[in-house]
Formats: sequence, structure tokens, C-alpha cells
Amino acid sequence: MAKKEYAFYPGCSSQRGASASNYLKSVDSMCKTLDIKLTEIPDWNCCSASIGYAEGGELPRHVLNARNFALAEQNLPGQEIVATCAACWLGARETKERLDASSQLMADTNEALKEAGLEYKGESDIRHMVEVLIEDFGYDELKKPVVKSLEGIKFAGYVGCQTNRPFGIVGESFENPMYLDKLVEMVGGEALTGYDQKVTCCGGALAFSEPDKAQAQIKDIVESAYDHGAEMIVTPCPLCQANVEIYQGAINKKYGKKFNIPVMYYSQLMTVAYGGSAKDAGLDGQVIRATRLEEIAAKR
Amino acid sequence: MSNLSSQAAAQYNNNFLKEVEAMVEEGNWVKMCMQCGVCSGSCPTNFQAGWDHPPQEIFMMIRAGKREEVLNSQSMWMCTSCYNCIVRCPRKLPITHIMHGLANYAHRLGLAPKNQPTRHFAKLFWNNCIQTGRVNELKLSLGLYFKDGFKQGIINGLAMKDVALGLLKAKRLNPFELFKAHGCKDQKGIHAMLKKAHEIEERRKAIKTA
Amino acid sequence: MAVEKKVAAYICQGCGLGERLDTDALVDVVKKEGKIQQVKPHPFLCSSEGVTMIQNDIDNDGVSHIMIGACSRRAKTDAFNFPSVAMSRANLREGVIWIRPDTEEARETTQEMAEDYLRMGCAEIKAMRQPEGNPNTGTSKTLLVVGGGITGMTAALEAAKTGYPVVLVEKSGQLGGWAAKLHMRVPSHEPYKAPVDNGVAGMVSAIEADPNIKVYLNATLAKTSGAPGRFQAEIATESGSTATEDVGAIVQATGFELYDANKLPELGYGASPNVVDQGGLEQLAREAAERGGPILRPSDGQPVKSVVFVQCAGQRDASGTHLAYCSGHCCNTSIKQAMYFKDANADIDTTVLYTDLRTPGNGEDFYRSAQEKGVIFTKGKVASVQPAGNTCKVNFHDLILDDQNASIENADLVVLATGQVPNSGVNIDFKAVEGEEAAAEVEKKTISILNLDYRQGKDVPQLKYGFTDSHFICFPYETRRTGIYTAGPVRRPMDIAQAKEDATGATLKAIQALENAAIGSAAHPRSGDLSYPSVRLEGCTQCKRCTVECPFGAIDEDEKRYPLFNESRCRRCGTCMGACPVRVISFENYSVDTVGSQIKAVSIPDEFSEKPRILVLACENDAYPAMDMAAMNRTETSSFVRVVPVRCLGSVNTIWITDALNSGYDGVMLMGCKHGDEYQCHFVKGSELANYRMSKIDDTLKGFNLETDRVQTYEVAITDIDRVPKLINDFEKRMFEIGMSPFKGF
Amino acid sequence: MTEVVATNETILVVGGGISGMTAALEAAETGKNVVLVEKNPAIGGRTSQLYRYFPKLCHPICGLEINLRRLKSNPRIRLLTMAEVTGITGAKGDYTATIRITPRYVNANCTACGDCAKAVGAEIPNPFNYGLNKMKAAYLPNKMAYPMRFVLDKSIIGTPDADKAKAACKYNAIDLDMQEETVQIKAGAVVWATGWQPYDANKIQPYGYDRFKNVITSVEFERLADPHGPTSGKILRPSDGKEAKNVAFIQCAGSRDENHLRHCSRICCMASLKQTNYVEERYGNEGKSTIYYIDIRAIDRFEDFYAKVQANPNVSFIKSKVAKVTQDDASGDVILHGVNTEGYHRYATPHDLCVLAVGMEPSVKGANIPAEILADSSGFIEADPANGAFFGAGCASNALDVNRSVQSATAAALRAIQVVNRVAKAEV
Repeated sequence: MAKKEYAFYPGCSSQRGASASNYLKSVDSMCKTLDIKLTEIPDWNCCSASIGYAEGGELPRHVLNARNFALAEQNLPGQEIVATCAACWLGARETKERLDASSQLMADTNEALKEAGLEYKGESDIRHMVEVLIEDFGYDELKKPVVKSLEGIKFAGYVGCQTNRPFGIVGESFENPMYLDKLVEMVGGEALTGYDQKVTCCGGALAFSEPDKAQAQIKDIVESAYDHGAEMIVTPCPLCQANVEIYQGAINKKYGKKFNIPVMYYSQLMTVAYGGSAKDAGLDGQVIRATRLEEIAAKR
Repeated sequence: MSNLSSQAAAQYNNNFLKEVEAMVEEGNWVKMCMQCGVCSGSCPTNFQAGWDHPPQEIFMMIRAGKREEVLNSQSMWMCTSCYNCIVRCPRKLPITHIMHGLANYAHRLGLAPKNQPTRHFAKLFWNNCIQTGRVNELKLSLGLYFKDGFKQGIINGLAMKDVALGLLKAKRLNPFELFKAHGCKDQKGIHAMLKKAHEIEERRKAIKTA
Repeated sequence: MAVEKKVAAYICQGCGLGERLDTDALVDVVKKEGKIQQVKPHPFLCSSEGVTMIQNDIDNDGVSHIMIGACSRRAKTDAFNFPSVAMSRANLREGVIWIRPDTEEARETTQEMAEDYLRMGCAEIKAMRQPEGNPNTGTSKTLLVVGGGITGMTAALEAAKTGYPVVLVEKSGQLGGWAAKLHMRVPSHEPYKAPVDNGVAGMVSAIEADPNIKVYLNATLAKTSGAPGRFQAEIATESGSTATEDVGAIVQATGFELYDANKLPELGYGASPNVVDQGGLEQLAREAAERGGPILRPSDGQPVKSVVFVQCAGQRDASGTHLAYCSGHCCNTSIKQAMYFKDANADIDTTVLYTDLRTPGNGEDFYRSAQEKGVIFTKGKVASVQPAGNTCKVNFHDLILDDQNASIENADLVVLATGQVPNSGVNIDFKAVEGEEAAAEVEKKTISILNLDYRQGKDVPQLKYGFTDSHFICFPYETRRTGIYTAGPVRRPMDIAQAKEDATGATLKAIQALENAAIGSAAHPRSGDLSYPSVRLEGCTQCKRCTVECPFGAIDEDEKRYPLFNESRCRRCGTCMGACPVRVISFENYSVDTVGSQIKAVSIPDEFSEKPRILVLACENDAYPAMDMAAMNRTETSSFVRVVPVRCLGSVNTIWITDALNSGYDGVMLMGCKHGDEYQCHFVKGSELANYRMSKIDDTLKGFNLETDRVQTYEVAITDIDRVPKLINDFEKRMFEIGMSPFKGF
Repeated sequence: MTEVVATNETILVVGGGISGMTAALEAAETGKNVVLVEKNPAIGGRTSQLYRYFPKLCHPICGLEINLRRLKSNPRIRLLTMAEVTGITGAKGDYTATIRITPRYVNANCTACGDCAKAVGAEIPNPFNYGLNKMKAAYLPNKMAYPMRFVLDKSIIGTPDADKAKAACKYNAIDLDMQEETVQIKAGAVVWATGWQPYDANKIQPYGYDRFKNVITSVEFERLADPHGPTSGKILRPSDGKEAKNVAFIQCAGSRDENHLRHCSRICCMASLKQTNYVEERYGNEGKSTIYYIDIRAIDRFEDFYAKVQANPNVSFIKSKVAKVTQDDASGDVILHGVNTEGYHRYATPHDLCVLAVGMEPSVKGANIPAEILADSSGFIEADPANGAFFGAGCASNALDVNRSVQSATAAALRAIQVVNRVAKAEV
């Protein structure tokens, strides 16, 4: 398989010691297996996420993202930018589309970038890791390195919002995207295709500011996973992962539930299926341990 | 003309709509709404307490010139950025962005509800992320807990301690972030760049309203 | 020219007929009782050999009348297609073997059924003559168009383009009608983004340039007489003189007036010059255009800064005070008018207040375009418009914000979207009822447009609200006055694009009518039918039922008060034949005799055989096909029933019923179409009249002292494939309950 | 080989639905020669698949019967079924059309006795009922079919079933060697009346047509209500055959939506209003209907019909574009989620059955018409001089109801006649 290279935009949550460090870890291992070379964009900055609007306003938000584009163009010419975080990908892609659409906005952005000694030419493209996997490799290619089957584990594929809307993965529907289920089946797990909360919003940033509202939604997401007999939830989004995993305790208190379901990243499943260790898959990074995965990972 | 009737006269004229078109991100789309309500029905938070007006109703209120009611509204702050409204809108209005834009505008004018938690958090988040160029999750959470003062902060913090402990155990929350944080090297450049961006934005808005 | 009559019969043995029926016995019946000596059975009659056999007899053996005993008259029509001869068909397949069980016990009654149908077929064919076409034709190819608006002008131009001369009569001093009053019109071609030229000037000059179009301005119709192909129009011209034109057909395109906004004082009309209707706004827009300036506020001539459009003003009114209907075009028209303002100056506030915005088809693009231009659409019900000085306050209920007391202040201009009221002339069906409204109605509608000298009234019948629309969804041009077609807003509320389409369609129908009249052939729905009614005047008692009951106003009265048939106006339904108490009206191939002799031909078993006979007279378009389809499902049906298809239940003459009962039938079922307001009878009044006539039959039955249950009328739809067999079987049960008729064997 | 006599004075009508039939009949009854081409084995088109018409609630096949009688008795119309126009070349007054005729495997000998169907085992989805039920692979398209002649589905050709059918036919009507053929005909003018197709409901993802059995389309609902339909007119929902007494109608399913069809399909409001009537016809006061709408577009005197339905206590109206449909797995009910915009009331309402009032798009979109013609952005044929003597009629030219389609077809017939008349003049 030909080596593929991308400019990597991990985003704030995927830094060492940050909330999605386990995501980062598993992505690294997965890419190693698939012979994908990710080169971090030097000195990348925050995308300002979707919550950045209130204080940030329009142009500053775009300028933040444009700075990353400019750095990528400058240091990693010709490479597409790949983000693993849904919000980073969405924010960056929105900026790109707006700048492509408006020469005015593009000019303003570059006027601001000049202050940092940078220029955005509008070349570099921004994609999500899942896009890369599905479009540049495809399920068949991705299946090849599988050495261990996750047989017998039932997964609820929780896609959430921002890897799904408004852009989503090509060929998938906003209401019923199937790619997580396909990935799960690819690694031998059982996908609960009937899972009806797969695109419900986890509350996003409101998990911080309006915990009650967000947790009400998270409750539905987890409950339905249990109802459909899931043992684990799998997701492509750091914020979804965090929100759905870490508030289960609080929800149990509030609603008298006994939720305790692991919430995984697709990259963790793939790493394990590819024969990686629990550590390679960042399984030690779970707040709710994925014991069965750890067992499979432990098998030699 | 008495104050009351001038108030009434403002109703249902297009002044506020024109203001929104000039000053609010994607505001020029508001006039395209045909009041089908699919956005309202698609919003995940609009059935919960505190949510006073769904998007389509906000758009109607803008067209009806209800400036204060709109800008004082909690609604825009309830947006989780799930983008359901955008993908379902039959007129392709960028509803999420309009709501964000309205929130931003209300915030800048100081008309947004005081102590609106999301408003507060959004401000924290932005400042947090531009300070070093990257978000510091620990400071961000602490900042949020302590928004209502120290005592409340401890209470909020304790309420969340299990979450925090869980993350600590999983090495997904790093206490040392308080002292030695992640961050970009060229923070000077970033600050200058953003300062410039704000200037330009003000300049543009000034031209529009002139 | 009528060749000497030679009858032949053919009996098919295919599709199981051969196995299920005793062919020899059938042949015997035809020979002995049907009195047709030339009978040919065939194993597969509709095959090319079978058809060739028949064609040979016609070509070489001088056969002029044929009776085919095979499948339903609706089946194998391509094979059994012998236009040169008279034909009757005995329905042995769908009518007999497909609805009877294939069992030994059933064999006898099944055979009897088949034999009866052959007897009937023989009787019918003998009573038939091959129609030769109505000789009383007219050959004028000229089209009379009444009304010079967009619709009338379109009709005139399209007719001329097709090669037919046109006489166009317009009551006003110039062509163009309502459209000429428009500043611009709604687009009818992509892009649907902005108003376009009203197109009138081009059409007017095209008409003036066309030698085939003769225009009478300031003229009206003083009298219209005649029939398709030979109408005579007396045209009163401004000079006071009367011009007479011979025309073959007529298109009435007399358009509409706006609903009188003076009836809407609550909406401020009349109280302020700044409240106008859509016509008023067009005038303001035209003045502005001529001036090359903005649209001005009537009260003080200041430029309009804000305008409010009130949709459905005096329309969609449930209270009964104003128009109940929607005029269809007004939403697009208001959108267009709002664009007049926005296109000139984007800062003008334009608000459209609506309850349902109705912009079908590509109108949605036009709506969208208006929004892009900043026209504001507010879903609200307007309560009142209060003029105050140079502005108005519009009070309404905002349905979205659920605000009962919403209002728009300081509106410089308020435009009321009032509806279309048709110029359709006299409502000839109007029943004078007490109450001023009614009186007003009469008063308003006494000015005739066509001044027809028809026995049944001066103008074309109206459907609803004064519109002259057809009542048929699949046949919008199914007019009740043959050769006269209405088009445009007089027929139905519509916009310009639809009116042009409608005019073009109506023109085709008019041309078709005059062409068919010229060859003595019928018009829709029996187009191609060459039969026509003839009357034996010496027997006529001048009872006038035919002249009154003809659904198409085809029959007048001559100076001696005898019915005067205008065959070219006739639609061949036979309602007159059904009406005639002395039975002097008939068609060559459809008469009291063709049906009566079938009824009499059926053999009636004696009272003690417990074999009732039930006569079914079925509408050939709905009830009869329903039976065919029931048969395709092999739904078992009584073997005692004998079905005779009729052109329309309206053609059923009560003599058939009394004859049937006299000759020992146990019961009679009449199956026709739904009548009443939503009537489905394609001859309009046929089934209704039949129903009325049968309501009178009870006395006759009592006269015979027979149970009234023995004669029943049913409304049957073509979809009643399960219901019809059930009705028949239930009726059979009922007959057994009340017992056999005492009239058998007399 | 199929013989077709046609000259530049012939009018070619493409499509045998109500518009095509009308155009052909009106032209023929005015004395013109017509070739009528229909791609299905029988004519009648989409209206023959409707149970009732609005606003009269009369039956479409009643009008069809009249049109069939007109057709049977008119020698000027040459009908080609199972035939598709694959190319049109030439210009006004002088066109050459290429027509592909696919084999029916049944010839004119067929008496429609049905013995072949009895003999054949294989079953195929019944297209007349939108695949809601199955039928034998030797079939009569429907009870009103004209030509009234059976068809062998090509799926059984070369299988024992085909031979069984042939063996069962006493009249030598089955010809398994029939081949596809291509004929070329002349025509002075073309009336293109290929009608409409329902917008693909699978594309309207929030409503789950592809996921929930009890979400169906308005055209499918017509078949459920029709005595000739798969349930003999009982309104039973697909998932479990339960009587659907609480029915939801979602308006603008695909129409007025820039993610789908930009235009308004005009008929859907009236169709749903009409269909609430079916529910009550079957279940009386137990039959409840709810219409979810943006604007009710009941134009001209259709307003009366709307008013009547509004007054019906068994029908409720909610001004709302439904946000999404979910399914209650236990009961099989569908749950509609959204907001009533008149005063903002949120709802999540269960129904037995959900009917999508799907939008109307041209069966053959402008770009796919095998001729050089101008169509609008929705694919409807524009009335434009650039199209020469190629005239759109009915729903090929615009989103129209039946009444307006017939008007349009009648008008198109005249435009075609104008051309062939000019040709005739020139030729004498």
C-alpha cells in the first residue's frame, strides 16, 4: 500500500493530557498500521470551535482557521489537512468555504494574517480522518490489516452532529449515516443498525454551560444504546465521546440510572482489530473501561 | 408622537430587519424564511426550559421589528450547533450561523441576557483559546465553575469532582496545565492578527450602516 | 341508398364457450326464434380466420346486419370492427359463463342465459338501421369569438393560425380587456424573477394585421341562433345597425370584473384614496411609468414609502357575505405588484399579509424572488384598515406570533386583493327565491351575453358562482351547449397564462365542433356517432318534455309548437327518447324498439318453474363495465338476470319497464350514475331524470298491484365491481321472497 | 415487423396517459392522423391508478372508459404500446422519430381468457399497485387495460414458465420468439405527454420512507383505497395489515424545497384533502386524519372542498413542516415530530400510518428527452418557439392537476394541428 501523507490538525482536545488524548493515541497507532504519515501542522492554533461565535465574531474566527491553512501551505505544501476532531474539521471547512465564496472575506483575512507574517493562498484542503479512511482507502482496504475480530461485541454507532451535518461523509445521509456500522462490521463487531439516537445531539458545548439540558439528551443517547442491547458506544467525535462518557455518573444520580457503558473511538476499535495493544489503542484513557476490548487486545 | 405609539409604529416596519441584514452574520437570509417551522421542530433544545423563541419565530419577530424581544432572547444561546436546522431548511437558510450571529450581535450591544451561562462560557472559551492560541481545558472548566464567585465555584467544582477525577485517572485532565499550559509559540502574531481582524470587521460594519 | 337488409349471426366457441354451452342448441335458437337463417358457429371467432369469414359475408354475400354471440361488446373491439354494417353483440362470455359456476347443476340455467342473450341480440339487430349521419348540417367554418381580452384575442389568433376565419366581437372600444390595464404581468416562462410586459400590444397588432380576423368593437350580440356549423349571430354595432354573421362555432371569452371593493368598508376602501384594489394599483403603476417616476400616494401625491397588500380581500369568505372561492391569481399578482415597488426602490417597505400563500408550480420561484428583493410576507388575518390622514393603520391577527392585536401603522398605500367575478350573462337555471341577495343576483345577471334564441335560455348554463365551467375533471370542455365553448376567467378563476392555454384548447374544441357538424357526426362524448334523433311529428302531443329535458338545449319549438330538433346540437344521449310519453323519438340504431324488442325476446319460464327473470338496464359507461370487470374476477352472479346496456339512464322509456312487467319479468333494476350536485352522469341530467321518472312508476306498479320492490333504481360507479353482483344477487333473493310475478304466460 | 403508416401530416403523441390520450383523441376527432406511443403495455397512465378525483370524488376510470370508447371507434389513431421514442430528428413539419418496441410475447390472438396466468408459477411485483402486491409473470396490466391483452414478463422468457404459458394458450397467442424492434416514423408535429413521476421519497431522509414500513407515498395510498387495489380498498398499513384509522399526511414532501424540488407540485394539497375522505369513507368517525402543511393551496372553487374538509371534525390541520418521523418499534406506529408554527406548539404525535404527499417531477426530465428542446430548471418543457413543432402537454410541461392537464393537452393538439395543416397546404 502506497504511503499516504497528510498535514495533521489534531486540535486542542487531542493533545497530551487533554480530554481526547486517547483518541490521538489510537489514531497514531491506526495510521501506523495503514502506513499513513501524519505531520502535525507546526504551531497550529485553536479553531475556536462553534462556541467561539459570541465573543469572536465572524472574521476573527475565519482568521484563526486561515492561520492553520497558511501554516500548512507554507510548511507542508501540497498536503491535505486532516482533522480528527469534528469541531476542528467543521470550523475549518466552514472558513474555507466562506473564503472561497467571498474574495472580500479572503482579502480581509489575508490583511489580518499579514500581522502574523502569513498568507493563505486558498490551496490546502481540509478533511476529516473518517473521510480519509473511507474515501482514500475504502472498507476493503481498511479490512486487510485486521488480525483480531471484535466478534460478539455489540456496538451502538453514535455519529452525533458535526461529523454528520452540515457536510457529513459523502454518500451518507444526515438522518441515518451508516459508516460507523460498516466500520464496526469491518472489525468483526456487531453493529446495532436499529440504534435510533445515532445522530442525536449530545449538547455539545452546552454540556458545560447548561449541564441539565445536555445531560437530558445524553441520557436518551445512552438509554437507547442499552435498549438496543449495546455493550459499547462508538463515535468519531471527541466532544461526543467526552460528553457521553463522563456524565454517565451524574446522570445516574439525577435520573436513578445505572449507566456504565464504555464510549469508544472508531480508531480504538481498529487499532485493537489491527492487533495493537490496549496501550496503543489508548484503552487506558477510558473513564469507563472497555474490559472486553482490553481482553481482546491482551490476546496474543 | 407618544413613546408608546412610536413603539407601535416601529412594529412591522423593516428597520430592524435592515439592521440585522447589515450587522448580523448571514443576517441577509432572514427575509427568505417561509415560516414552515422545520427548524423549530428540528432543534434539540427547544423543548427545554428557558428556550423562549424557536428560530423561525425569531425570524418572524425580526421581520415584525421586535428588536428588544429578539436581542434580549435566551433562544440564540440555546444553540448546540447541531446543524439539524440547516440541513432540513427547505430554503437553505444558514440558520445555525444566523442564530450565532444574533447572539454575537446581542452580546456586543450588551443586550444579551445577563449571566446567561452559555454567553459567559462562550466568552471564557474565546479568551481562553486566544490567550495562548490553544484551549486550556482545566482553566476553562475552573473559569466556568467560578463564574458566580468563589463559594459557588467550589460547589460547582465539587459537583463535578467525579468527572474531573475520572478524567485525571484516565490522564485526560492534567493538573499541571494550570502552571505550564499548552500553547502556540507565536502568540504575539496571533494576538496582532486577531486585533487586526476585529478592526477590519468594525470597519466593514461601519461602512454597511453608513 | 339504404341497401336491402341481410342479417347474419355468428357464434363463438372460444374461451370455454364451446365447452360450457351447447352450440347446436344455440344455433337452433337463433334460427327458430331469432329468425336468422344464416348462423355460423366458429371455434375462435375473433381470430383472423373468424374475422375474415365475417368480412367475406359482408363483402361478397351482401350481409348488412350482423349479430355476434361472443364476448362483451367492450372486448376484442379491434377484431370485431365492421364499420360498414350494423352490429349487435350478445355477451356470452363476461355476461354468462364467466359469472356462472362450471357445474352440472348450473349447466341448464347457464344455457338458458346464453340462449336469451342470443334472442336479445337477434331482436336488437333486426330493429337496428345503420346510421348514415345527420343530413341537416351546416358548413360554416367561421369562428365567433365573444370578448377581446387576452383570452378572446388568443382564441382569434390561434383559430386564424389554424386556417379558420374569425369574427371577434368586443363590447368596449378597444381590444386588450383586463390585461391592457396591467402595467406588467406575471412571468410564464423562466426566469420567474420579475414582472414582464403585458404582451397586449403585440397581440392587438397581430389581430389588426390578420385579414382572416374581422373585429367588431363597441359591439354586442343581439341574437344568436342556429346550431354548430350554421349559427347566425346578429351583432349590434355602435352605429345602431345590426350586422349578421354566419358562424360555425362560438368561443365565449367574456372575462371577469373585480369584486366590488366598496363592499369592503371595513378594509378602508372608499374611506381613503390610499386604499386601492389590484386594478387601482396597476393604474397607479402605469401613471408612474408614464411619468417616469415613483408610485405616488393618491391622497397627496407623495412617493409611497410603505405599502401593505391584503390578500383574500372579500374572498375565501365562509360567512357567505363575499366570494366563497379563491381567485387563484391574486397571490402572484400581489407579489408582482410588490416588485413594482422593490425594483424601483429597495427601501420601500412592502408587506404581504396572507393566510395561505398560493403560488403553485414555478410561482414558487416568483415568491422566492420577491423575498430576495425584500418583500416581507406575514401570515396574518386582516381585521380592519383604519385611514388616518395620509396613511392607514392595518390591524391584523399575526398567526405566527399569535398576536391578536398586531398592526402596521403609517402605511402609505393599502392594496386589496379582491377576486374575479365572471361576466357570464344570464343564469338560466336561476330559481327565483325570496331575499334581497337573490333579487340582487337576478338583477345583476339579467344582461345576456349571447342572447341565444334557445328554448332553454339566452346564455350557457353556469356551474357555480356564475362561472360556466364544465363539471367534469377529465373533460374540461364538456359544454352543455354544443358548439359553444367558454374560456378564460368566465369559465373559472385564472391568471393570464392559464387563460391563454384555456383559449387555445377551447378554440380546438370549437373547430372540432364545426368540422363534425359538417359531416353530421356527434360531438363529445359520442364523437363519431352518426346516429341522430328523428321524430314522428304526426304522433307528437306537444307535451314539451323533450324540449324541456334535453340536457343540451338541442330542441326548440317551431311556430306550430312542435319540437324542432337541431341535430347538430344533439349529443345522442337519448334523454328525449326516454322522456317521450308517445315514443315518437328514435335513433336509427337505438330506439324504443331496439331495446323493447330485446326485452320481449327473453323467454319467460312459467310461474311454477321458480326461475325469475330480472331485467337490468345499465348505463353503458359505468354500470356495464363494472359488470364486465366483476366477470373478469369470475364473481358469481344470478343466472336469472338479463342485462341491457343503455346509452344513458336518461334514455330509458318507462314503456320498457311496463312492457317487462306485463310480459312476466319479476323485477327491473336500473343502474345509472350518481346524480345531484356532484353528478357523474356525462349527459348531465340523464340519471337524475331517470330517477325522477322511476319515482313515478310506483303508481303503475300499484295499478298492476305489484310490489314496488320489483322496480329499483341504483347509483352505480364503475368501481363497484363487488357491489354490483351483490346488488343483483340480493335483488334475486328479494324476488324469491315476494314470489314470482303473476303476469307470466299472459 | 410492426407496420406504421405516417407522413409529415401525422401528429406523433408520446405518452398514453390522460394528457396523451386527450391530445391524440382531440386531434383525431378533428380529422388528423395520429400515432400514439405508450411505453407501458396498456394506456391510461397515472390517473388510471387513482381511486377518486378531487374535488368531485368521481372515479378516473369512468373518464378512461369514455376515452377508450373514443379510441376504439376512431380509425385515425395508431396505438403503439410497450414502445418508447428513443430519438427525434428533423424540424417543424418534418420530423423523424425512432421508436423502440419491446416484445410483449403475446400477439393479437389473445382473448384475455387468463389461461396463461393460471399456468405460470412465477410472481413479480405489480407495478400498477406500485409493488404493494405481487402478480403472476403472465398478466393483464389491469382490469381496464387497453389493449385488453396479456403480457409475459421478460423475466420468465427462457424459463419453463414461459413454455407452460405457451402450452396453456389455446389460441396460439403466445409468441416466445418476439424480438425487440425499432421503427422510424415521420411526423409533422410532436406532442410530448410523458407525464409525471412521484419524487423519490427515499431522498427525503427525515421522513424515513426507506426505514419505516408505515410511511408510504400519496400515490401508494390511492392504491390502498381503491377496490381494484392490493387490499381491495381496505386501508391496511403495510407493516402488520392493521386497519389504519389514524392517518397523517405530510405536505410538501419534496416540493417547495431547495434540497429536493424547487417548485410547488400544485396537486398535493388537494390530493391529501381528498384522501382524508378515503379514511372517513372506510372508518367513519373512527377514521381520523391530520394534515401537516405550510400553505394549503386549494385554488379557485377547490376552496369549497377545503372548507368542507376543514369543517369535518375528523380532520385536523397543523401548520408545520414536519421535522422528522420516528417509529415506535413496539406498536409499529409512526411518530411525527415538529412544531405547530401558529403560536409555537411542539408535538410528537403517533399515527397508524403516515402518507407523504410526494412532489411531482417530469417522468422524462427535459435533459433526457431525445430531442433538442428547451426545458425549465425543474425539467418541465417550456412553451418556447425554439422548440419548433415539439409541444409539451400535461405534466411534462408543468405541475398540473388532471383538469389542467387535459386543457394543456387540448391546446397542444391545436398547436400540432396548425403545423400539419400548414404542411397539408404546402403539399397540395
